[in-house]
Amino acid sequence: MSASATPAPAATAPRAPLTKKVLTADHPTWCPGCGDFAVLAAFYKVLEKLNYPQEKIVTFAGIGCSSRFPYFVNSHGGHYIHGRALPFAAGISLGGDDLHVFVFGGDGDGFSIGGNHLVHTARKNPRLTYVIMDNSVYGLTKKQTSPTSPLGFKSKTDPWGAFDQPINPMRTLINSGATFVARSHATQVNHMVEMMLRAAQHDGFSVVEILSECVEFFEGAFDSSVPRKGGTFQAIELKKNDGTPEDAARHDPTDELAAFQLALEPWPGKFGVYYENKQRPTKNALEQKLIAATREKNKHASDLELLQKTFARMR
Amino acid sequence: MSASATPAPAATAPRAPLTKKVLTADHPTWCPGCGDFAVLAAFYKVLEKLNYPQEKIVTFAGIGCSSRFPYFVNSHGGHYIHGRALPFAAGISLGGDDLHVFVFGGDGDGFSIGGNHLVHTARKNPRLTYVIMDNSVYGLTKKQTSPTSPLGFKSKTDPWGAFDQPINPMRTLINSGATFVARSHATQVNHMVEMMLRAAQHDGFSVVEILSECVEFFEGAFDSSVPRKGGTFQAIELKKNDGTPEDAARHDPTDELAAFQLALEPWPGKFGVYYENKQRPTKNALEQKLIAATREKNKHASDLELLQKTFARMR
Amino acid sequence: MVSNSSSATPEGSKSAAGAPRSLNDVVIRLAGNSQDGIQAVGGFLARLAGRSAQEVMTYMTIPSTISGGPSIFQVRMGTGDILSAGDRADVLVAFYQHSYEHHRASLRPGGVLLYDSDHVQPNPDDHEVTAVGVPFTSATVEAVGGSAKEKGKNIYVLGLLARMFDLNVAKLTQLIKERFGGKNEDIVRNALLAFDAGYAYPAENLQQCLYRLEEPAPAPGARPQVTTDGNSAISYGLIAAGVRYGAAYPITPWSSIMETLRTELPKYGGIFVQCEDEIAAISTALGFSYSGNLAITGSSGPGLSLKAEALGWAVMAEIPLIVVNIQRGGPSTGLPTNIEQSDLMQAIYGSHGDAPRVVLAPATVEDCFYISLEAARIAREFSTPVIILSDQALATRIEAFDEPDLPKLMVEAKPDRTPRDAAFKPYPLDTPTRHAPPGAIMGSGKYPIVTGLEHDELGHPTANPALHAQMTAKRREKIKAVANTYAAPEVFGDQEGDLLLVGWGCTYGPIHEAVGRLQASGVKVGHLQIRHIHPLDNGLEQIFAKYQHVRVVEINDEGLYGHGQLTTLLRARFCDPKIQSITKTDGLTFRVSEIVERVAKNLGLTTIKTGARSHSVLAAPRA
Amino acid sequence: MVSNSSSATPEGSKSAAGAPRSLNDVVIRLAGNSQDGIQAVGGFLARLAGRSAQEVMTYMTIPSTISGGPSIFQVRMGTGDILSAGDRADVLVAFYQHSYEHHRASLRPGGVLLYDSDHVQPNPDDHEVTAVGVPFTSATVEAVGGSAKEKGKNIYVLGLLARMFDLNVAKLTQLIKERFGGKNEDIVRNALLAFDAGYAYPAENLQQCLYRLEEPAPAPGARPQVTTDGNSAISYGLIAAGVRYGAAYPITPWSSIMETLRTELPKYGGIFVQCEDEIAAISTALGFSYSGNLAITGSSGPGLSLKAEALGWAVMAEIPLIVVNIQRGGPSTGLPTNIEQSDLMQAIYGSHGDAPRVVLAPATVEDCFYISLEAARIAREFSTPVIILSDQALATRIEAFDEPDLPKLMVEAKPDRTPRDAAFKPYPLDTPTRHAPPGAIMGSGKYPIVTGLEHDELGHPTANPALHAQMTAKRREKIKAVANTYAAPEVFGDQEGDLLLVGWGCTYGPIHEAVGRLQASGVKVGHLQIRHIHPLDNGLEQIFAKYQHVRVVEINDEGLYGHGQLTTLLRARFCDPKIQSITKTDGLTFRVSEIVERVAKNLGLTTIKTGARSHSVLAAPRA
Ligand SMILES: Cc1ncc(C[n+]2csc(CCOP(=O)(O)OP(=O)(O)O)c2C)c(N)n1
Ligand SMILES: Cc1ncc(C[n+]2csc(CCOP(=O)(O)OP(=O)(O)O)c2C)c(N)n1
Ligand code: SF4
Ligand code: SF4
Ligand SMILES: [Mg+2]
Ligand SMILES: [Mg+2]
Repeated sequence: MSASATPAPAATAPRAPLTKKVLTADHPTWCPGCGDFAVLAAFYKVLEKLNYPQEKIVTFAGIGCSSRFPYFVNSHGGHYIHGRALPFAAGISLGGDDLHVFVFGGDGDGFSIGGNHLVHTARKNPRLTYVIMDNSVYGLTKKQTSPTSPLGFKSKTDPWGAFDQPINPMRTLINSGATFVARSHATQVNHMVEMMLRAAQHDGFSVVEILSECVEFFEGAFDSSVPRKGGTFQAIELKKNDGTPEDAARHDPTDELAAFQLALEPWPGKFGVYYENKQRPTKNALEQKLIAATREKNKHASDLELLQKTFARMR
Repeated sequence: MSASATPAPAATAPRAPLTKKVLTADHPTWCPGCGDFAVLAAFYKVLEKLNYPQEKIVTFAGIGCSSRFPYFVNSHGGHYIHGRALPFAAGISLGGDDLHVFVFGGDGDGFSIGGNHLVHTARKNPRLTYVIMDNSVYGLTKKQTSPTSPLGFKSKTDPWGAFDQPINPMRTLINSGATFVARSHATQVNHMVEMMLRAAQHDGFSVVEILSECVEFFEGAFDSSVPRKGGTFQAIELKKNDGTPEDAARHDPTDELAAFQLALEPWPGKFGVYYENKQRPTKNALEQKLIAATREKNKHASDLELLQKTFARMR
Repeated sequence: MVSNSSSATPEGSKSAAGAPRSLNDVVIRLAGNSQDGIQAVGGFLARLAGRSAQEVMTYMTIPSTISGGPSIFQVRMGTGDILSAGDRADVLVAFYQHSYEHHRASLRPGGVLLYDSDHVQPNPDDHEVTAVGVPFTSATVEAVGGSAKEKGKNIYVLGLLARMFDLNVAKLTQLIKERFGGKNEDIVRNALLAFDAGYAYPAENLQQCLYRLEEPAPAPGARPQVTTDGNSAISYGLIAAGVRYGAAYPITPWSSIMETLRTELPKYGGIFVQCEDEIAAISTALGFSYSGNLAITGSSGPGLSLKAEALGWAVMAEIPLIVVNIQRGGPSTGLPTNIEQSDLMQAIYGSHGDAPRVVLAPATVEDCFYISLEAARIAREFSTPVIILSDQALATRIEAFDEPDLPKLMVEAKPDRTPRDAAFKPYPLDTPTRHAPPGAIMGSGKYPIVTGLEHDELGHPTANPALHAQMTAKRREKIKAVANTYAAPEVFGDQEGDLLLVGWGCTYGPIHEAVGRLQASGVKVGHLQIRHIHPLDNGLEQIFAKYQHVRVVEINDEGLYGHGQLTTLLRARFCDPKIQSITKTDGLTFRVSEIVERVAKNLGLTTIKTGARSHSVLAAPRA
Repeated sequence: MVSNSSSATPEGSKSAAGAPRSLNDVVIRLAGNSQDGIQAVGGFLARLAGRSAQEVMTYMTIPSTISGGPSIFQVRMGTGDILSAGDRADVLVAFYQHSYEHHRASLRPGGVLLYDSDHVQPNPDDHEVTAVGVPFTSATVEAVGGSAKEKGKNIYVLGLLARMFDLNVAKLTQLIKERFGGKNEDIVRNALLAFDAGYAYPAENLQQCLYRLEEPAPAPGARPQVTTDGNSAISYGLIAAGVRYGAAYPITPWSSIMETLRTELPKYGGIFVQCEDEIAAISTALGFSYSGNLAITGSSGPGLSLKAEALGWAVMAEIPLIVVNIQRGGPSTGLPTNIEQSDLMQAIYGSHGDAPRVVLAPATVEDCFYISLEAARIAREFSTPVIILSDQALATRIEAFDEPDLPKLMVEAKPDRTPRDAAFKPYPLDTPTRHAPPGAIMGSGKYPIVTGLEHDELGHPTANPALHAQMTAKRREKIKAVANTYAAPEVFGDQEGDLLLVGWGCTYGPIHEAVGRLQASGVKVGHLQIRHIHPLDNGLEQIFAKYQHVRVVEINDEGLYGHGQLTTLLRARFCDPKIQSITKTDGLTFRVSEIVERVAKNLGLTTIKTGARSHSVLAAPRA
């Protein structure tokens, strides 16, 4: 009875490829200049490339400026409560094994109120992609300190400058147990597209953190990684295993310790794939295996037969 | 008005040193043979050594077998709700800067429902000590899988063996940002005493994880680190910075990467101090500094003067 | 139905030794330590009763220390409706001195005290009961062979009881074999040795205490009886209702439902997820429901409190869901292993904002099964969360009931992914909301968003004043409409008269029996069980109008203004001051006599015999 | 008090140009975009009114998009009690065409439309109002010098309004200097340039629209007035009450309290912690309270739902706490920037189990201050959590009120660490619970444990039936006893008669004004404001008995059975069917005329002039 046993009805007409036009829904309510616009634009491109059946795409989110994302994508989707979109999305993924599930959210939604769900979703490894738009501030509620706000950041809740130690998002993500972890920047559209594409194609729980500036409440937060503002954008080069001497210096994303070290690099750090683990089975696969085994053991009895047998044992 | 400005009234009689007898409260309701008895015995010893004024000791806990701890210690204390004892304890510590605050709990309480509070308490670094009695199972609710249950563990919620990836407690604790992280074993009383003592003396948020067997629902879980059951107990040797060649092989607890590597060692791993950071200021200190600065700026005006000034501005 | 003819008989009369006396029902209390397997004995007796077309009801306490400790298991079995676990015991089986001392008072005058003479020294001056000493411990060791752990003495006691009540030995040994069949052969053999030894024990004065329980011939064509507890009835009810997905976090006494579902659902192609906490659990369950698979989550009080925010989202987003709350003693961590019915207001009003949702309460173990089917029907039909409010007493006690007609009842479980036509709206104002799960193609080309923000018909967020008013009204009217789908409520007992006793949840049984006793004393009394807490059944005011007094019997506090929780609701709705409460908060189920006494005091009746039981273990010996 | 003498005057009458007409109060609606600084203009007007011993009340909307957008700020100021923000505007200031189009209908016939002729083209056929076009934008640019960002036109408009209403220019320029004083000098200078230019603008037909607001001489010895919003009144009320510690998580419209306290408390030696979520926040706050420092946490609806479990713990463990809930539109995320009073039932019943706690609701901005003092008194005296239920309307609007007598009111904040004598028990059954914080030496040598498990008098966990019943009763009786400490409730208006209007929270103002209008139409009507929601004031039944009808005016849904939330409570308690509701759920505060109309319809009155206002901008010109 699992949803995967319920193929979507065949579309009657041959499908036209997905285009930005088809994928566009409401006009975004973000402030002009907000980094999230670029993330949305990149996501349209990702979907164009993936060209999934439109009805099998699901976009979900918590609460925050960034979490308004699903309203702007013409797919099945929803806007859940603050910080809890991941366990919700795990339910979607496990309930509909053939769906393509994307979750969007902010740094507050994901690392503050939602921090524990990240870890426990990661250790279950359901097949879904999570995009965190990190602006290092609470945007929607108008400028309070977030767990990624740097020390000294002046917000309405830290008028003299924040002094609680911020978290390190990459370190947190790698240690969550997520099987794909990447970092990107809202000013780098091609890079974002590449990262989100790889994440979507990963068989498991994949996370992309994207630095996305809040022009209203934390202007210039990420200038040090924006070349046209005098910063440097350093992309991670991945190992090609081509035996060349250059390759030794490249990053092996399957090496957890190396990923951890990369995460400890000083701000603004590097961008690209930090970690990737293709070995760990997804929860989707493990549950299907269990289902197959128990159904086999019960000789593929029908639901009615199974329940009748149980009641017979209670006589 | 902070509590630290309110010294405890001087005791009328000279104090007798703290003894196990004075510290003993209700008889523990644990099952005979439960590892938690040994943790309690070690904790009495720690308090005897510390010899704090009894009225300034606070023991708090969440919910679970291990969380019953405060009932068995004759100190101010309490039994809060499941998984939330850390933020409560942070409130006690910040509200009474001169108090000695200890929190006790289980692996479910701390790493499942309470996982996020660990991270956010750690990044604030309040002065308090947290002892996790890890039995790798839910004891009080009678044998469900916990986040530290190993793969394949057969519980009531995983009758065919657990298959969600467990967390690695040491890795989780080091990455939480706690400024003191150690690991011990309920069968090693002296080691436990040493670890808890160091933790209590640490100026900041200190955590000790103690493997403590649940004889009722996960018998033999930790045999591989119990010498009299054929296992090995490997204690961590800490660097002495004595320039000897042996010292090179010893562990430097201020080295985060080394601590991380130690945490990645295969089960049952090592016991001792994994990480220690004496540089990060406590939240207690940061808040007191802020108070001092603002009071200075306001010329130490009385509460009434301050509020009258504010109202005058609203005219 | 309580048989009115079997009126109270004088207590304590003794009959000649040796002749088994026939009786209608018996209450046996086993008192020992939780490690002694007294629950297993109780379980065997209950299953036997079920297989003998008898009624049965059990009651147990759970020790307060983690390592176990003193605990009881009480079984009431017999013919006629067995609706409460019995006020006082006819037979007390005492394993230890403390068992004897704590529970002697629960034994009625003329009852039988069966004690382990290896451990218990009864008061020699107590002549109110028949004391029968048997060395459970040493006799078991002797029979089975030196087991140091004293295992098996529970089965030995079962043998004794089988002899005493002339129980069906063939059926009992069959049950023993089924129970231990999976384990190694020694275990089955030892159990049978212990049983036989108990059965054969030549207790001198046991001869005075031989009885025979009526074993009715099964009605022709009657369905076989099944015996189980409330939590498993809910679990299998949900499976019958086509629920295949769920998520939860453990807590007593909810956990056994999640344990059963986690074990069973994979067989049915389903998934049950253990989450990191209750918030994640309801979120995952909502994700399942959103994906088109009506899902279940559940907990007990503290966990329900944590689900409040997400539950409000489900109301706003109109996503179906089943939420089970096995109530226990509150507030806070409270009394985790005791019964209380104090989460009713929270079930209705626990989330912020006007978030109306459906709340149902099963009356019996059997009803736990059927109410689960009803909950799933309502959740699907009205695209709404439905809360099942069960309680610790229903959850853990065992009852026998007719095996459900599964071929008729089974509901198919399949997400509805049929394409939606161009007119589809996720939140239409003038037709019921029908969730379109992902996988469903939208004819309009516009894909729907579900949301917890106030929204227009297409799911767009809006703060439009008129729309908020309309959508609020829509959500309210939808829940009101649920009441139109309920079967009409029926009153048991007198259809008009002096007093209507209103019950909900586990107070059903004792109220039902109290009706018989009150009627026997000349009171015209009816019993109305409210299974539909929110919305309430239609037409209650007409029923209330037929009685002079209405008393709602509930296990919760009288509150600031003197009314229990359901009483408060009924008073607010009907504004009828004759609606009053009979409440208590001692963590125990109502005893029949408590209700009768409270009614008598409450209404100023003086003629009622409150202590009477309609059946007696010491009925006249049968020829 | 609404002055009954100032009865309704005919509307729309025009007077000769040039002569300033005197008037009692005026409603000015500024409609623009949130970026235009219209809130600042409103703020200046409100502060001016406060400094002029006038009454004032504001009302604003918040744009629904993150980047800002259309928004209004409405000010009502004048003499006499200004208790609602005014039903319709006397003056509409329109910055854009959309402002004009959306808000023209809010302008009463005979009112004045002041519009930016650079952006707005009013309907030339509209002769119902006096349209005055002024080129706000270009005139400001001219006055200040080419600011591309059009900053300053709000201050220009303030100048226009100062001229039009003959406002006190000295006080206004002082306010402008205070406001911009901290910034660089250019800003102050530009603001004053803009102000002067507006004041001096020779608008042709502005001559027809010159008025003078009564500026009463301050009563001798009267306290000066202060002007602020509800959230800051709560913040400073708590500081006056000696609350020095708190913890919270941001959410609209609660956040400004935590922002104020985070900024202010360090000055007082206190600490306010921003936590990772609302559960951690209430936990940290409880930790503060446990340490002996009565603490505050707060949130809006969704956050309150998350606090339910911990709040139940506070009830069980008897730890004092103040919990502020700034209600907004619900359920779920709902309408974050709109008003609703739909969290009342949750405040009382939101936690599992019988967990009684105190709930208070402030009536006005001033009352936000005093109720915070009352909340702290109750929390300390009864060792209990107290919920303050405010709402979005009270939180964000500005009112002027007498400066509180701080030397009298200030409460000292110090943990009580005095040693406890040997008889101390943490949970005594026969005396009130007094929490002993850590640091306090126990004379008995036995240190107390606070706990959420049911416990005996010493805090040991117990499932003893009698103790649970006794402790439940203790917790209930304690909350009941709170009502004995309340000041007796007073009725405004007729002390008996046809109709009692009952209000709570922000419905206070409009109800109060509605009384005047209804009385003017011959209805004998009183107004009872319920500030004490749980427990309710004693003696309400005697008050209700004096009226034929009782109508509770509340901004929430009529519910499944036709009653708002407070109404449901009152009906349950008093079982009086004459208690009925006037509810609505459009996310807006009640207008006076809405109440009057609903009452008229509800009671079948036909003679009431629902549209009348007791003051009119177009009163007869003064000599
Ligand atoms: C339970 C709950 N708490 C608080 C809020 C208020 N809230 C909404 S969004 C948000 C944080 C926004 O920050 P972030 O997640 O970083 O998103 P951004 O707006 O910066 O994109 C908060 C605190 C809420 N909606 N629900
Ligand atoms: C909100 C809530 N959810 C669930 C529970 C039930 N519960 C009590 S303790 C516990 C877990 C116990 O495991 P752990 O923390 O590892 O402690 P242990 O008993 O093993 O020492 C659970 C799930 C609860 N009391 N409250
Ligand atoms: S407030 Fe910041 S994050 Fe939100 S839409 Fe505006 S710029 Fe973007
Ligand atoms: S159940 Fe396990 S953890 Fe709990 S007291 Fe018993 S042995 Fe210890
Ligand atoms: Mg953010
Ligand atoms: Mg554990």
